[in-house]
Amino acid sequence: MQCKYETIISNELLVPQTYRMVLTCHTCAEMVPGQFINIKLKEFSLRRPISICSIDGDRITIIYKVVGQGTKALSEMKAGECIDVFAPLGHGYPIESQRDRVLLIGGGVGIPPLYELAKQYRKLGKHVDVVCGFPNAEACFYEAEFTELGAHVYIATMDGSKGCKGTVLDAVRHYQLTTTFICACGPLPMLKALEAVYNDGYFSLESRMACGMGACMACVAKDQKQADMYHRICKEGPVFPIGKVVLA
Amino acid sequence: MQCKYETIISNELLVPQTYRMVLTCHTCAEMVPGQFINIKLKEFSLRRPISICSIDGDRITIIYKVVGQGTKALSEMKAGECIDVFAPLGHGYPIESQRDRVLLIGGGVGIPPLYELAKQYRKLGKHVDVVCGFPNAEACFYEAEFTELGAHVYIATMDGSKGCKGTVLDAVRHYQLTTTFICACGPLPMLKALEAVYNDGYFSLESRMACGMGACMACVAKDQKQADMYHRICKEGPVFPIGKVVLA
Amino acid sequence: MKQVDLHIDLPGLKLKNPIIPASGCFGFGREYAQLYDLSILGGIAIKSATIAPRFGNECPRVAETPSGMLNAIGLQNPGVDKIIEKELPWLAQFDTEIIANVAGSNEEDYVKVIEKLNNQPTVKAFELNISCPNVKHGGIGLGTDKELAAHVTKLCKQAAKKPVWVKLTPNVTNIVEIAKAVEEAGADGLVMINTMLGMRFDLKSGKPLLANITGGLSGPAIKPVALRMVYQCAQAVNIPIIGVGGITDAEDVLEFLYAGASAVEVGMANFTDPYCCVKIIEALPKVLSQYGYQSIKEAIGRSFKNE
Amino acid sequence: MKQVDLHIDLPGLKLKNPIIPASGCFGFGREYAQLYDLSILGGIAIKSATIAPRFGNECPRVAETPSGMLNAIGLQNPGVDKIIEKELPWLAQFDTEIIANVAGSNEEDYVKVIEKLNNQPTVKAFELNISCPNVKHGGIGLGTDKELAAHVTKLCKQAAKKPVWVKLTPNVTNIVEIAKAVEEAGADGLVMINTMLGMRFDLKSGKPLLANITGGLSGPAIKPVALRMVYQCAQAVNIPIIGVGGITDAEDVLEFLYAGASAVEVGMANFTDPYCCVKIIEALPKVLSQYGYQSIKEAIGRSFKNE
Ligand SMILES: Cc1cc2nc3c(=O)[nH]c(=O)nc-3n(C[C@H](O)[C@H](O)[C@H](O)COP(=O)(O)OP(=O)(O)OC[C@H]3O[C@@H](n4cnc5c(N)ncnc54)[C@H](O)[C@@H]3O)c2cc1C
Ligand SMILES: Cc1cc2nc3c(=O)[nH]c(=O)nc-3n(C[C@H](O)[C@H](O)[C@H](O)COP(=O)(O)OP(=O)(O)OC[C@H]3O[C@@H](n4cnc5c(N)ncnc54)[C@H](O)[C@@H]3O)c2cc1C
Ligand SMILES: Cc1cc2nc3c(=O)[nH]c(=O)nc-3n(C[C@H](O)[C@H](O)[C@H](O)COP(=O)(O)O)c2cc1C
Ligand SMILES: Cc1cc2nc3c(=O)[nH]c(=O)nc-3n(C[C@H](O)[C@H](O)[C@H](O)COP(=O)(O)O)c2cc1C
Ligand code: FES
Ligand code: FES
Repeated sequence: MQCKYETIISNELLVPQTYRMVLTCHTCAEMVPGQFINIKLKEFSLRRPISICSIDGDRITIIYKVVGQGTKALSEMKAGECIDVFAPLGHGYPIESQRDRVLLIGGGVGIPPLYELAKQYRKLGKHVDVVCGFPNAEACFYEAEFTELGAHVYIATMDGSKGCKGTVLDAVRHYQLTTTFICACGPLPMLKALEAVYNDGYFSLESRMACGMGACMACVAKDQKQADMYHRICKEGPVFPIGKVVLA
Repeated sequence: MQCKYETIISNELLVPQTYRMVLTCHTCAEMVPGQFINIKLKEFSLRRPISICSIDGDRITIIYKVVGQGTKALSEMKAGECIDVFAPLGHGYPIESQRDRVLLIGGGVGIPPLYELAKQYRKLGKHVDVVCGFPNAEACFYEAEFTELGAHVYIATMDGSKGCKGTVLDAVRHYQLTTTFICACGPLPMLKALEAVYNDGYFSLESRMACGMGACMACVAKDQKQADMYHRICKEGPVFPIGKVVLA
Repeated sequence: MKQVDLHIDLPGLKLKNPIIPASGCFGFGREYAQLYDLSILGGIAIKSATIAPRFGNECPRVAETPSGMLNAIGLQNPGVDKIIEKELPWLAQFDTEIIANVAGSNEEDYVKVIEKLNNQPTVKAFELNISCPNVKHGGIGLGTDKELAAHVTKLCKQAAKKPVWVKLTPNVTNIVEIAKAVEEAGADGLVMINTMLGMRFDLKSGKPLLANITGGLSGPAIKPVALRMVYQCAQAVNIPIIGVGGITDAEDVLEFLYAGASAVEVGMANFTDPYCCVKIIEALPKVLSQYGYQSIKEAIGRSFKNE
Repeated sequence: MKQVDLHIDLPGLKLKNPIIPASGCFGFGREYAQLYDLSILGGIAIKSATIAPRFGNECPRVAETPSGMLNAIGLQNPGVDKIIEKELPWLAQFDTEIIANVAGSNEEDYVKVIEKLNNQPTVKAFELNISCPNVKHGGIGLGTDKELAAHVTKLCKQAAKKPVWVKLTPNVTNIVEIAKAVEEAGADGLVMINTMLGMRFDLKSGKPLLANITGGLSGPAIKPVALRMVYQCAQAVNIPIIGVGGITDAEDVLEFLYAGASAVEVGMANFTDPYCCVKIIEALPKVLSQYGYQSIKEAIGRSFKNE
């Protein structure tokens, strides 16, 4: 966990409103899939948390969607410029080597952290199914990249313009994916729907953050069993075992 | 008077802590020497007023000293980048074509506006003496540039490391410059000292500004004769006839 | 994109759009008229008028702060007579609603200024500045005490032949109490907020940066406080509110509408970008329709009204 | 460069330098201890302790604002017993002064927390948080009324075996009045300011962004207000002041010293740059000597003291 100036290697539009950035990272050696980096941008007082999508030697890749002023500013940065990166933060997905197969389920910009995760499970020779949900075909990304890793990719689009029409769960049913150990990341409604079906695996959560490292209590989630217990999404999370925290 | 994005052509260190920037300017045609531009920098809420040093076709030159965070940010900008420039502002030095000779007196970063003024008087074939005051030899700039215009340049340095030792007034005496029509720009103590000696000519003043165009009343100077009358340095000034306003 | 209705009728003010440059940040419009046609604006709140000319405080009068600025102009203005003689006739050429901001050292001064302006057809409403932190007598004193605030409001209402808006200071423990007192005293509307009392120091001398020692903080820095106060008061009073404080773009305007404001004034942003009011007016229909509104009225008070 | 003396002795606190992370912005130091040695710090104001564990408000609890942020954490903390059991023994390893920030829903709660902490040698002083805007009972109520503020101070002073600092809220009309009342009630020092009450709205839903509706504004945005309040109070009371509000660098610290603060707390800046306290401590001697000071004491109150 360190705060360093990193250099942008590339920063390009991947699909509409969504960018991919490659940057140097001093702390690559410590990183695990599902952890995040916290980016300080000029003009903004709070850092922006973004998941690590891929770790490659001394570089990482992130994929982010422009949803507000901070991500817009990020998208306007150019190769060669420096950014202040605090990383790696949080607890990622544990790699469970005893598993034979894993089902990764991602929605939109919840997909990026699953890429490094798929990579690591594939390195262990595991069977990896990936279900990616998007609003439409135009928004789809990383199908080829996952396939290249040797993962099996299934696409769901809300308008049916690509893959299975409907949600990621519709795709799971349509393609009859029966793996019960899942790792998921995506919007809250998606996670809630998955929680109704799965109980083995991990969810990655989001929250508005301030410190990003566990000091300020901005980002808590309630424990499902102990009413008066909270977990910090930035520190104990963002990845939690299914059933650990209340999805709210 | 317009607000436009302009492109930086060059931005380089001239002498320690002092930079010269060349930039495009949409409003060059309207500009007169002694007017200023008001620069908006990212991260800063108020614009920074900087005098026009030279007008060359569709470009202008400015010379500025790094004294705080805004000028520091300006010094870090690179050729090719765009800046938001509000210009031209204020009333500059009137060109009095009936004069045969003019004595220009500048201190530090009060010198830049005198350069365009010297250029315009020289174009009219007038005799131009320029006295430039600096703390030391290392801080000297634009001696060659004024000379090239055909002006006679006299340097004063506080430590005597170049030219005459002492203030600009010491230099005037030392070099026996007898022209009584002067145009001056520089720190307040310099202008006050000049006011004790000269009564024919113009002073350019500085003030903390907000709007830079006459709307907010941030930058007023009192009239010397009418106790209850104020002039806006940004609008009626920054150039005033000697004896018009109270130097405070 | 469907046509978005930016129009709003308020006491004295038929605004074609809710954007009004704030008092003291736009002079009498002359400078900005060199940049754009003032008829584009919903209205203009002109610089505070006092009964006699005022020359204000010593310089420096302004200082920069993070996302804001301090000012201690001290209500410099040529006095109401000169304003009537020189500024109002000139302003009459524009198709926009002129709000006369009224200030004074004591209650009688307010009444006197109002009496002078009563017969000026160009002036559509009064805005009582009982909140300027930069004058020694009156000013902030009136605005921080609910009885004093109510009393000056009452006197002005009695004297005024046009609607009276009261501009509140944020430098109080309980803004709702003051808003209610002023409403009860007959105010036709509230303008909130004026600046927050602040300071900066000169690193070299160690002394206050402003000659007046303290100054009023404005700009984006104060927006969250302004929004909170508008939200609290909008639910406590039945008169309309004009929101002010840190507005720089159409999204900010939308936040103020949500909080309960019916229109807004734009202050410091005019210095950062002299075209900002025009840009906001241009962007507003797009931003409103992007979030699903066909009129500004639909957005007003949405944060506390049930759909 | 001559050696610059950063040391300052205050009631209960022998600070090797005037830099103290502010309560709620540093937890109990565990996270920051992974980044640097906490013994570098002058002191640490630990997260508010309440008598029972508190789980705080719903999320979202934070929102960004121009040069600042809003928070409505709601004093989440494990309760004073757990703090004594788990946090203080761990903190004891560091050579820095621990300030226990004390909060409660009513006066008795404050006294109870103090009684529990009285015998903890790690705690060098108490800081009464009578100013948190994010709890329903007590909190802001106590801090905005001079009698209530004085009363809780008195009770705490009676109970406390260590110096009592009182942390004031800026959300008041007259901060000097409250500072004086608290001094008279026996406070050993003032900490000012806590956050300013503010809001933001969600553009999509039109509703308040924070689940708690309102939150506390902190960060550089509030610095001019904090400086003004320190300046006013430093001239009105004889007890020392710890300045807080928007400090991000050594120059900011110098401004607070000029205003009359004897030390400072750094809050939100720890989030923007987790190393900021270290950087400030490193820069401080350079900045002080650049402006001609050989000790921080020389700069304290310089704005109103005659040389
Ligand atoms: C652990 C974690 C990992 C994330 N990984 C990714 C990723 O890989 N790709 C991606 O596109 N997005 C990711 N997000 C969401 C991303 O942080 C937000 O989209 C981003 O902060 C929005 O910033 P903005 O300035 O554009 O939006 P604004 O709405 O202008 O931001 C205002 C404030 O709200 C916060 N905020 C707004 N939306 C969110 C959000 N969804 N989650 C958390 N904070 C938010 C911002 O950080 C900022 O403090 C992640 C969030 C978390 C918590
Ligand atoms: C009409 C005019 C023409 C000028 N021409 C030049 C020039 O050609 N070259 C040059 O180097 N400088 C010039 N100055 C001074 C220049 O504006 C300031 O040095 C600059 O604004 C400092 O900004 P900063 O952010 O670095 O300093 P900071 O001290 O961080 O600035 C804080 C605030 O104070 C204002 N400020 C600080 N110093 C001054 C000052 N001396 N005058 C006015 N405002 C100030 C800034 O604009 C800003 O609003 C001119 C000033 C005026 C009024
Ligand atoms: C330079 C300046 C001068 C001002 N003068 C006045 C004034 O004369 N009367 C008044 O009621 N408010 C005055 N104000 C306050 C503004 O009208 C407005 O209430 C305040 O600046 C907050 O809005 P903003 O954040 O958009 O600037 C002044 C503000 C500034 C910055
Ligand atoms: C996330 C957060 C939590 C806070 N929690 C507390 C708290 O528990 N007790 C307290 O007295 N102040 C608390 N504060 C207020 C700070 O201690 C400080 O007074 C305020 O943030 C102003 O300083 P700053 O501008 O440097 O942040 C909190 C502030 C923030 C931002
Ligand atoms: S963001 Fe501060 S604890 Fe998680
Ligand atoms: S800076 Fe506004 S009137 Fe001069």
